[in-house]
Amino acid sequence: MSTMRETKLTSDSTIERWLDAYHRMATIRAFEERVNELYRSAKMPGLAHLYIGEEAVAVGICMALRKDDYITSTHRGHGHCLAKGAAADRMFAELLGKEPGYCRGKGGSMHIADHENGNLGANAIVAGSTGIATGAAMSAKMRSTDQVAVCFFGEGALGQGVLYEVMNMASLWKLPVIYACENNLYNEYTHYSETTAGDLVARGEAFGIAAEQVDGQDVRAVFDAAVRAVARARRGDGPTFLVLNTYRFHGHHVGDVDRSYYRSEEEETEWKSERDPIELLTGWLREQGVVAETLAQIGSEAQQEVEAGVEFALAAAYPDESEVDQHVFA
Amino acid sequence: MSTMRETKLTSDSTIERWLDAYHRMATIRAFEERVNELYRSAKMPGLAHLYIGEEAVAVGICMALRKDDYITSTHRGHGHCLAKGAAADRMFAELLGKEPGYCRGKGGSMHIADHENGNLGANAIVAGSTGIATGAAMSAKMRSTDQVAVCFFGEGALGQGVLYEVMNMASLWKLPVIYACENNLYNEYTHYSETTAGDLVARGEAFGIAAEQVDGQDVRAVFDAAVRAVARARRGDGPTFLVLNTYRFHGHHVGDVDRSYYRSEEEETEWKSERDPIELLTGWLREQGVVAETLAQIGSEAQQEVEAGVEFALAAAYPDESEVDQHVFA
Amino acid sequence: MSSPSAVAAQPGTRELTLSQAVNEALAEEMRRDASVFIVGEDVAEAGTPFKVLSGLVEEFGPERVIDSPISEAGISGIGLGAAMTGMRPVVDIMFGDFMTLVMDQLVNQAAKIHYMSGGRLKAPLTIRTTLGATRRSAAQHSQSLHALVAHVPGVKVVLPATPYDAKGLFKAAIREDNPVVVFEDKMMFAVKGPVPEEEYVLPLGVADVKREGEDVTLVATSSMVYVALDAAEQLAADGVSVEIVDPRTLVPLDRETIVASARKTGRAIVIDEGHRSYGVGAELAALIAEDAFYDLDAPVRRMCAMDVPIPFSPVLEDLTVPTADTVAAEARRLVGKE
Amino acid sequence: MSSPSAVAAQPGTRELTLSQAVNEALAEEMRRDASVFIVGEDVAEAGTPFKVLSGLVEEFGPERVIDSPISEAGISGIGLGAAMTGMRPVVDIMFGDFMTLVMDQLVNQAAKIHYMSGGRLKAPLTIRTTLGATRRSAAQHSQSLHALVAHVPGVKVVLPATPYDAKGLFKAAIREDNPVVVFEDKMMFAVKGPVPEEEYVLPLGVADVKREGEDVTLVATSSMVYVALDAAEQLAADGVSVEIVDPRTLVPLDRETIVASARKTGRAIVIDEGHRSYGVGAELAALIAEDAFYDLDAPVRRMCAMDVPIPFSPVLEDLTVPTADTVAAEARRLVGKE
Ligand SMILES: Cc1ncc(C[n+]2csc(CCOP(=O)(O)OP(=O)(O)O)c2C)c(N)n1
Ligand SMILES: Cc1ncc(C[n+]2csc(CCOP(=O)(O)OP(=O)(O)O)c2C)c(N)n1
Ligand SMILES: [Mg+2]
Ligand SMILES: [Mg+2]
Repeated sequence: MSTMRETKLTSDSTIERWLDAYHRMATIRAFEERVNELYRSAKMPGLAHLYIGEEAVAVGICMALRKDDYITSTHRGHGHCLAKGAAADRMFAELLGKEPGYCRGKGGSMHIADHENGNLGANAIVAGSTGIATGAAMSAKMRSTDQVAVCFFGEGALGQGVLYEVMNMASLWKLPVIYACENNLYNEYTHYSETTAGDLVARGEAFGIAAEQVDGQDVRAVFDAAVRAVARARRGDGPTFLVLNTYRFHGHHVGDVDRSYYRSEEEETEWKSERDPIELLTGWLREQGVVAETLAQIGSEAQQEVEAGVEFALAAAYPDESEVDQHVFA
Repeated sequence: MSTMRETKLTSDSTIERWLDAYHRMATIRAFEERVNELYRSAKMPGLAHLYIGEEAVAVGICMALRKDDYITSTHRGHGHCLAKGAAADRMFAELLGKEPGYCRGKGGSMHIADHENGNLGANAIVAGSTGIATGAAMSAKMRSTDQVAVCFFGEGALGQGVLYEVMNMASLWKLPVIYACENNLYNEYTHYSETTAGDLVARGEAFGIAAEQVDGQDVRAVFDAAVRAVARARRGDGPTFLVLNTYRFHGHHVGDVDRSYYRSEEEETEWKSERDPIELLTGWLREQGVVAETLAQIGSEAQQEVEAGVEFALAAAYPDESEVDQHVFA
Repeated sequence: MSSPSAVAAQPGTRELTLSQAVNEALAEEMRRDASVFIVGEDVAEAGTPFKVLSGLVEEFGPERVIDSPISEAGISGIGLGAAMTGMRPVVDIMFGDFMTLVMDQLVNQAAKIHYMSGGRLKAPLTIRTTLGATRRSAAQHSQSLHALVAHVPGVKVVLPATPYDAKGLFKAAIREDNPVVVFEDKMMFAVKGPVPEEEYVLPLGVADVKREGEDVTLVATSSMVYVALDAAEQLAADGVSVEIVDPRTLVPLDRETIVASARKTGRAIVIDEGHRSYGVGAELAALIAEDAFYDLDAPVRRMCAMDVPIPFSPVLEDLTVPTADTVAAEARRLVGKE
Repeated sequence: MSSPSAVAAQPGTRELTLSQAVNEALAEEMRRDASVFIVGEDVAEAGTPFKVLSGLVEEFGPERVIDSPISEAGISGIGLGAAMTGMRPVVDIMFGDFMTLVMDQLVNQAAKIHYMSGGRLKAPLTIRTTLGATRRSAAQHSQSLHALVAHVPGVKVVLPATPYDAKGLFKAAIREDNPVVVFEDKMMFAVKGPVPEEEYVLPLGVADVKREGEDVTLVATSSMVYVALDAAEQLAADGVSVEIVDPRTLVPLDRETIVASARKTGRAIVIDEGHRSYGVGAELAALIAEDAFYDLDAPVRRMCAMDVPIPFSPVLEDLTVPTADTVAAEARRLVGKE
């Protein structure tokens, strides 16, 4: 069961494409709202980092990818996972530590991976998957496929040296990798301007990598930039570094509710009311003549899929105790 | 005993300054030639990485420093150590593993440190001392001294992520540190163009750090750039990133004698004959009217100091066996 | 986590949580010595995700409680350089799992600089970080990697179990002229215990007998002390008298106290939350087996985290670490009271 | 380094150096499987500083023998990503001391990906690196850090001692669907030994009895096997019969063979070039003390590198590691023949 419509990249109807984008974004939004509720009602173990507000980034980029392209993801990874084609039911099962989860419950929110759709895994080490994504791109090149790898990371990952090590090699070896830096302004509870010197785009350019800044709330702008980057990668012209300006509407994680000491309510309100990626797309679609009912219909489909997913997961079994020492080695 | 003349920064005679530079460079050259001989005659344990050809970099920079300023150094560190004021005799003793060595023989060529002159140590981990230098600068700032720290490293260190981590913080916190990237064209046996994407200077600029490229064979150009960088640091305006273009005349280490598989004899000859930093300075000094005898005299002084140092070290005692488990903890 | 009698407050004694004790240790040392400062991710206004450092930036300002980029290697290296030149930095590594990023700075630099310089350079650097599983934080936020650090000559390793120990040992760590890594179990921050008002410092290298007994010795580290104490209560009910030795510091290690207890009881279980193989448990077991050889009535047992990455699923995660029940069962087997 | 009788060639058998054996293993696997490639610093034309990989770039080209920047973390991460997507990379880490830079990629990523993904992703990644002191390379180029890796569940650890073992185990490592780290003692590259012309692969997890004997067991790893063999010759002259067990792989560990030997002789010394405390020696000693408890006539002894950074000065460096003389002396004490 896939909660996403089939990508309509070949469709000649542009509107269809953006309805698909709308559906994906609505699914992520609904999914994350449910995660928050599960956490608050103590039905979810551990923590989760919500992607709400950033949906256009994952969706815009993943719409430019094929199923056999790779992504790597972060602690804030549900959006990437869904956008790349994962099903809500098995995702919820994973988040609850249940056996039908994508990782048999062993990974959880921060390690969800979906091999079948090319998702090589969320990662709880900041910048921890930059090597994996770059290596997947190298592998694609060595195997002479034209697969592309997208490495999602938050702007906080710009603090980690390994990113520069692998960008250098990606540039030298012209690897088909896209570094997607999601700048949501905060490293946890610290504003990125306190942690990040100089210009973000220059961090890629310094390695001879094509780099650009994109409005991460505008799914169409993200998609366009991604299409350019994917084309560059498939052509064999090497990596791209994208800085996607965005905002997380919720806390750093589900438990981060008192946020006033690090960011103002005005700021939050402004982003939520002026820069909601779903609202922005809605506005554009309505301008194109899409009627409200169509969008409501898509929204409720998304909602239902998510609801069914939660029910599935709540009812699912935990892994057997014997699994505890399985899968240490292949 | 110091093998270096006192720095004449306050002297109003410019020529005196460059005679001092000449002396320092001649000392390093003589020192390194002796190291090579000691190795070839099996009198030196382990290996050594010779600085010959790169003397203008260490000397030009260290002439712009005070005794209480800090440096950190590399596996190719004898030149930095001498330029910062160390004595040849205790250096040779260290290279031979003898007790009067700067580190009681426990460090050796790759770990020589000279605390009294602010040399926080050579380092056998590529980029391994970038954190130390940056932290020394932070310490100077916190202690409200106006000390400066210079971090010497080879262009190979541009491959190590930790450099970018600390440059970011140096820039954010305006630390008085100078990153001195000695680009001698090779990471061991591999040309830097195969290992280093994009533009070297951009690696510093990407972090908002003032950066420039300097002819590392011209001690006067190096000194000028260093003076600017030191002034910036002391003023509280933060770090500088210098790319010093240079060349090592010998192998990667004393044992690297067959080099044709990675660099041509023509290239070596050209650098040695056209770009020898001591010859270049000699030419300029002669143009300024310094007579050959003066330079010969300085050269032979340097030679004698080095010779005396070798004799001292060869005659010195090894550390007592009981030292083996001393100094693990302070 | 229970707060067993052995570490409960005497009437009239002040009680603090372990988190408060660490906070107080830092505050006192920062007041006492202007060269002490803290650097780490979200240490200032946020006071770390566990809020252990709350309030310090208010007292000492952002110049001494410094929010850093997410650069574990970088801040450790910078801390080291500052330590070598007159400061006493405390580098905060948010999770012990991230010590992997610090290994080069710690192993190749900080641990060796004093020795390599023939005793001329010093590195009074303290790193504070965490260990411990069962928070449903999954494989990359649940490790107890103190064995990796303890193996490296030149670094001292502190594993406090009680608020009292945490405060006294932390102050000692900061005053040390050597690199010290303090591992705090993140499940233990809320544990309460008596902490005197008066200033005190505990020496590194002195084990603490957390409970005296005759039949079996439990050598337990960090939060495993509480597991051992709970097990001891169970065992007491069965007539088994348990002695609990908490090494408190792995480097230096108080071999004498550990061995003496094992020689006295003739039976020992070592309990540590690191992985079993090539872990801290192995060192403690080997030590006892070697030095108490002629007094042992049974082989030394090791109870540690399983040799598996820590799974997310709660039903699995809880199986990976020793519990009071599993320890008590093992002790019963050891004394023949199954 | 002597090449003792036990590992000398039979008449008519081909002899290779350990370096040649590793080279041949790689060449054979690269011929057999197009997904195998090598990446590392100076691995191509230079064939590494120790020349172990000489000739491979000529046969397989720079697309499969890839010179990298000096980026140990980066190449390990890239190797891992390639391994997860259909390739079988061999990542060359020039000195074992640089494993500190690889720890995050190895510990938090490679070791855990199979488990964290519930068995769905695999990481057939091989890392080759070095261990061993006494080359006058000082503290940052002389460490034997295999204990740090062996402690991490999810990584296999290979320590070959002979050319024969090196070739067979290296081929197995490359074929493994798991991360494997192969540590080669850099003093051993020139050691010669018999290596059959015919292809063979050795299983991981099977110890090898390098010499049979009755009075005392020496469990020795890597080049310590030669130290043990030399000590055994000395001891034979004194009438002490020595059995030498080489675990060959630390993970998986062939506990049965090791314990069986200790039970047979009743006395054991474990010899490993890593630091003594919290090291591989501790695991091996604890294992024997635990499982051979009732058959031991004396405590298990550990002989390892001292708990000091390796000093440069030759007079000091030579004191830090076990030698045939010190091992023989310890064995004599153990059997009461001092
Ligand atoms: C190496 C490492 N250091 C620290 C952390 C703790 N941590 C988790 S998320 C986070 C902030 C990440 O910020 P960013 O990369 O901008 O991603 P965002 O949360 O904003 O999506 C931190 C510091 C970690 N997981 N890994
Ligand atoms: C982290 C690390 N990786 C690899 C090495 C091995 N190594 C020693 S010197 C060197 C090349 C360094 O090149 P560069 O930085 O340009 O300095 P140069 O030798 O040219 O002065 C390498 C790879 C090392 N010492 N440290
Ligand atoms: Mg962010
Ligand atoms: Mg170079």
